[in-house]
Amino acid sequence: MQLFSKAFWLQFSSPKAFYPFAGKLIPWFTALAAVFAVVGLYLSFFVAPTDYQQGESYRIMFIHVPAAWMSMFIYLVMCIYAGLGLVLNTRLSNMMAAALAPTGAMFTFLALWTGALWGKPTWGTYWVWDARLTSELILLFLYFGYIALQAAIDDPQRAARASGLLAIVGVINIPIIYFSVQWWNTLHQGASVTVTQAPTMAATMFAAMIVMTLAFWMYTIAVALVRVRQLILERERHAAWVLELAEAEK
Amino acid sequence: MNWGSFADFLAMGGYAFYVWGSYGVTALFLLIEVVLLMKRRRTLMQRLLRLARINREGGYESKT
Amino acid sequence: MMGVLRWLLWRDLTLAMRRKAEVLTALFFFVIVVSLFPLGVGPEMDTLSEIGPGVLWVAALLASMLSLNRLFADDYADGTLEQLLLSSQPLPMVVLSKVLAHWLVSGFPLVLISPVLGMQLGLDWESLVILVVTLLLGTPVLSLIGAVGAGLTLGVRGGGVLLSLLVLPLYIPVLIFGAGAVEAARSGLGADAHVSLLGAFLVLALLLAPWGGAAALRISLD
Amino acid sequence: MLEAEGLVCERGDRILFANVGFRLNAGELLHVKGVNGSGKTSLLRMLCGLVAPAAGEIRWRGENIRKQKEEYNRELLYIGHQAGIKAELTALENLKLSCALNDAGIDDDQAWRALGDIGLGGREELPSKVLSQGQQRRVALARMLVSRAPLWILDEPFTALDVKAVAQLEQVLGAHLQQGGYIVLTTHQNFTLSQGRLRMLHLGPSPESGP
Repeated sequence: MQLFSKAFWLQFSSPKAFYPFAGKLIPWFTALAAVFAVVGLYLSFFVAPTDYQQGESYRIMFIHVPAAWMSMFIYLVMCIYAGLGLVLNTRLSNMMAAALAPTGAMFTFLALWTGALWGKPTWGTYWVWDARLTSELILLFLYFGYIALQAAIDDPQRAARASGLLAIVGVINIPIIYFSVQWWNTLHQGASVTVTQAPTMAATMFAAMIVMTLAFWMYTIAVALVRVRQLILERERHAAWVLELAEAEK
Repeated sequence: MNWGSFADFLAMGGYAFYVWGSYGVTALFLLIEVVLLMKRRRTLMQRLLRLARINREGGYESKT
Repeated sequence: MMGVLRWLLWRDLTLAMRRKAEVLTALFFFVIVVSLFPLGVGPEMDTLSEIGPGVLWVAALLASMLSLNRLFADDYADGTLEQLLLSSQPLPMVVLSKVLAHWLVSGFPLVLISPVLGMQLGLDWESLVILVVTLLLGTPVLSLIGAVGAGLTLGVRGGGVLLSLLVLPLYIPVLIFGAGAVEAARSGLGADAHVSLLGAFLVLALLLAPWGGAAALRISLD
Repeated sequence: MLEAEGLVCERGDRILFANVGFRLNAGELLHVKGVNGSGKTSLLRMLCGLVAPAAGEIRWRGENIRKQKEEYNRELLYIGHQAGIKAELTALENLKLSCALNDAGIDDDQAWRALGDIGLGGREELPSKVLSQGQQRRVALARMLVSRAPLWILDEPFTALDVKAVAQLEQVLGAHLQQGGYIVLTTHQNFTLSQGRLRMLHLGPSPESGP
């Protein structure tokens, strides 16, 4: 079985081998993302019934919750890649970490945005200092820090390692931050409402949320692969194969 | 089926601004990201082609 | 081994004394920021004592960050940082002693002056004790976390602003429990849990941050 | 013995040098040559363990320096581009400090003597910021007079020195080699060695084939 041999997987750890491999994967993930999105949107708007308390506004949940999940999940995956890059000193994992960051930051922002739009009709205010929203905001700051540090350092190798270390410091801190914010929130109970407490969730609602999450996830993989291919070309631009490839693709 | 008519669907039970505001902005952001990536790829390719041309003509990059 | 670290500590403290201005900057900044709040919020003692713990802690946070980008930058510029990396001591220990020096110069004075400012903001006696205790436990954590950020932003353009972007989110737990403890004391609830958690943060930071700082320095000097 | 094998240095996204190797025995001096930007300083920093090579390895007494860390640092004296001198400290304090940081503390007597020998007599207790550039450089070089480290790595040690100081430095280098020391240095200046063996290492494109 080719799939289980180590050599089969190792060959893709070099940017040169990974580039065409990623190119083959991108259409598949794009297609999957589209299919999941269509199914997910259908479930969210046409199958899931109207909520008797919140009316139609609760449908925001079908993108808010997946976006929030993605924002955390992407940060975690980014840290795993950054850790691999630091320990094994593999360029490709550093590039993967860098490729995921902008999309992760985008989902974090979207989680905040949709959370605010959901909060207004539900609690009458766009922003509440709820534990989850606050943690999400801090997560956005962590993403900004990561991207800013990477952008500020000229040497790509150093940028990758420095921001990788930062991501790991961040991931160690996230549980502590989350726990602190929870504590802080329970202390100041008066000002808070729990935001993502879903109404007793029907199976269809849960299914819609899962399918939408899958759509976002496939989208993220496709976009990250496109971006990592660009990073490979940029950083290896002195290699002969990159230039040949550029001329061939013209 | 939740909606009697297309207008019903658009109205979202009176929450159109919030629901479509969420979905619309999400779609917009995903779209912007894709467009930016495509643009970046175009400029990158142009730069690589320029580099390749310089190399072929034995320019300053050829020694490295 | 202690010999080397003692020398390093002596050096950093001597340098700080000979550059007096820097020691006083953090302190004055702390005093001024806290004094601005009554001017902005109004002189009612009730309001002031309510926001007092938060104000004091946020000001302490910003003040200790003020000199953070100088933690390694001077040594980096004149080449002594390379010598420190090549010293016969484990680098995390070197980082730890530099952090200790930084805290003695920019964190400890804040702890000493904080009761005076606390009184100005109408905190009672018990809250003042808790304020000093939490600052004593919390400000070293700030310096320790800051060391990692300072190491990462070494020699980077716009390093100072970038540093605050990196480090401030990581300061949040300390802020929450530091200000929370004083707040709890003020409203008559016990602050024990807060204080012991801050202690736990300090232990954790002492265990991890020197290694993080050392790794950051190695990356930045590579 | 200091050995290097197959060293590759990457800076940014370009390769500065590749496949650099040498072997340095006791009593030998390695003169690293190359045009500006050919990676001389990077090579020296690599030999110190400050920069990780992209490929290849460096061995000191037969073992990779990555594995020795602090033990290696103790046997190493590195004087870089920047002198590593604190402007606010006096020459005396600077010298004692830099020795102490390497676990090779010296007493006042030794420090005074070394500073006198290197031509800083009478300026020992002035803050270093009032010293001229050449004098600051000498404070750094005074470490060589009191150093017990066998391996010296010196980046442009002759810069900013006057003729007399250069002659003195040459003598110090020779004496170190005679005692079985190892030296790696870069310089654009010509210098003569009274003792020891001189080896050359060219980095980057060799002078004949053009830039």
